Amino acid sequence: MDIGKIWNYISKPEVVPRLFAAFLCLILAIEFFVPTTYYKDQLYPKDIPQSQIFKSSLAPYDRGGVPLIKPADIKTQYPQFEPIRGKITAYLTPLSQWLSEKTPYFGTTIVSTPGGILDEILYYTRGMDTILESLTLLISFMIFSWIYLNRERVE
Amino acid sequence: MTPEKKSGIISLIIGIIGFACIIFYSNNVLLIYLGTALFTPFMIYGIGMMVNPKTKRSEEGRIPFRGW
Amino acid sequence: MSLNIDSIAGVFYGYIPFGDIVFYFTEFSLIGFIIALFFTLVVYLTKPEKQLEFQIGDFGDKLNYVSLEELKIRRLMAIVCGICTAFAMLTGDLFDYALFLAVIGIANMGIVSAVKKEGVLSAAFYYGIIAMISTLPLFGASALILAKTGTLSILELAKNSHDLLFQKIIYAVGMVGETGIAPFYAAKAEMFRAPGAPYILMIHLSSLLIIVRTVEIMLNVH
Amino acid sequence: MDIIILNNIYHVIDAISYGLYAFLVGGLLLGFHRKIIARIQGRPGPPIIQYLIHTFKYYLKEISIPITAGNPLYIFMALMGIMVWLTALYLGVVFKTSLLILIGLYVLQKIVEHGCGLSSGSPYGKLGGVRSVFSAAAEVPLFAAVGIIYILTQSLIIKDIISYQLLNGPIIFKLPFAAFAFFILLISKAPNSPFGIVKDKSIVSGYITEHFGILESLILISDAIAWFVLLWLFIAVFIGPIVILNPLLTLIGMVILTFIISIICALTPLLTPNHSVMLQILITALVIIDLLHKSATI
Repeated sequence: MDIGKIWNYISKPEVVPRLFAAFLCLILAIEFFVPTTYYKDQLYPKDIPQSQIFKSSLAPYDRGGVPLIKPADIKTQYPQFEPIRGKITAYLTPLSQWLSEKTPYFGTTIVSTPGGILDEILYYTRGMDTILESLTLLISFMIFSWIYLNRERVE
Repeated sequence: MTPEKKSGIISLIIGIIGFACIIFYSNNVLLIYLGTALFTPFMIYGIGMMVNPKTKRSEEGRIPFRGW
Repeated sequence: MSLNIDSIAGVFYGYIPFGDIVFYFTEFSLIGFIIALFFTLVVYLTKPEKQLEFQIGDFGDKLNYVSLEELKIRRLMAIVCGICTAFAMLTGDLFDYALFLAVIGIANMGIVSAVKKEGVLSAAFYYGIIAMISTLPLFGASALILAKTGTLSILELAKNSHDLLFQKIIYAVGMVGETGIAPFYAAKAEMFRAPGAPYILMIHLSSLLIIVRTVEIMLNVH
Repeated sequence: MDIIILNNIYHVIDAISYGLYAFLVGGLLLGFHRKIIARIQGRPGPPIIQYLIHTFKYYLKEISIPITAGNPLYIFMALMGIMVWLTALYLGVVFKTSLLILIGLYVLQKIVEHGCGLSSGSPYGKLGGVRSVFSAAAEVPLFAAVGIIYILTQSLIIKDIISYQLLNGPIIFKLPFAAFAFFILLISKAPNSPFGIVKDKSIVSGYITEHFGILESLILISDAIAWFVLLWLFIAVFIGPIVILNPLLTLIGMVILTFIISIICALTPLLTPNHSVMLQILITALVIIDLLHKSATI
């Protein structure tokens, strides 16, 4: 076995992703058997799956509360920085209000205001994440559109 | 003015402004040291460009003694 | 064990709250932040170099230019990458940091995607695959840490011990893939052969600063 | 008001003289390094002050910016080398702050190499820059070493590490792997080292091919300061207060370290890029296993 040959082989770009995937599999396979614990008092609690269904039309995302009057039930890491948290979490546009009265599955659609992309910004706790999530999409769209528009260009 | 001379003058100006700032408007020792680290190279480069010998090239952008 | 951020990253100066996500300033993160922003400025001001290339099996050299429209998109991506790197130095939240890494990874591919060279593009493709795979360990590890400790804030996690060694290993593996260090650098190093030094340099700067910052987080969270 | 300004001027002079001291010591040590290599190879070699003479000679040489260069990055990179190492000198040697910041600054040295190589547009410079990116593997053992040191001393502030060694003796005997990783780093930074693929003579001068005249002089200055800072760091972190608290002993320690490194550099061949990187990765793997072992036992 020639170690130089192995070294040269793993320095090729097309081999590197395979190598990384194998490495990742190894790590995750080891991690699978590592005992771990679950902390009950979670910071961002979720309801048990299917527990809200048919009780509320906003199904998985219903946090209660009345917009601008009664704050919703939201736990945060630093309550001192967020004096008005949960006040607008329950806000629905007139159209969504009408839709939510018609169907019990409104909360599962992406257009439902509490939930989907915008839930965290409305929970008023993790706004920075929401910006970055949309930025990721925006940048990939920009790259794609530039490449698409300039696909005919030659050097 | 050649671009080399211009870069020297610009870096000298940056260096002098930087040193003036850290001498007159600073009261933190760490900040003075870091400012010195930041602006000393500009000063070294600027002074070096001032004492740079006059070019031997016949024309700008041409290398001496080699034609072309 | 009494551990705190002061003994790792130097003097703690303060924080900016963005809701639950707190940006904090230490000596280390301030220096990283200033370097990243300063570099972004230099990259913005710099004109791309014209690269001389050997011709194999032929005489003479080929001069590579970066055309104006290519320059615009690449400069934009480099600036996005620089600003994200600068704020990734400050953020005090594991999930937010992972998101910053994802944005940096995509911006890195954007920087080279405009180059019409086969070798560079295929290297970028392989790097993209690695970056995509590595989002699994990155976000998965932050989810595991949240499940085990109930919080994502680095400041809270640094206060007392949680026995997070294996979660931290997965997080580090995700970082390794996203920045492409050591054995997985080959795909990324090929990308650096593209013309346009200042933008390419931004890829390198962001990944190096991110590695150091990840080491700081790994030491803080315990 | 005047007192503050006078105080500030005093601090500035203090800082500059520190930098000058580091440059002179580093330059002399690098000259010494060259001399020893020459003697081992059976040549008389240049005088020890040759490095400083070179620096001053290049400082007074004319430069012209190549038409292919991307400005202002081309000039800024040479300045940045000095900025990085002066900052490392002040934060490390003078203020004794966090080791992590110094590692971050060391990592910026890669940016300087890469930027110098790529911003000039020269094919040789580009090869040097790409090789510098390849050899980024040399930094990874450093991070693992930092982790090991932290597990042992519970602090990364250099002041705390020194006071820990005052109580418990030098770290080098407790953490031989971390010290070895750091030593490999010193070797890879030395001129003519087996890991010196960045300045391989087959690619002319590597990344400084197009940085001539005053720009090369700036890079030589930064290299001299870098050599001083890295040797100081090795002595401070691994050998400890016995040597570091006395400037004369520190100098003697630096000379001895330079001597050892020169002998290694003179007797080893230059590795090819792939092999150099892979050897460094093997060392990394060794140090990471040590790190995992240490953190699992605590």
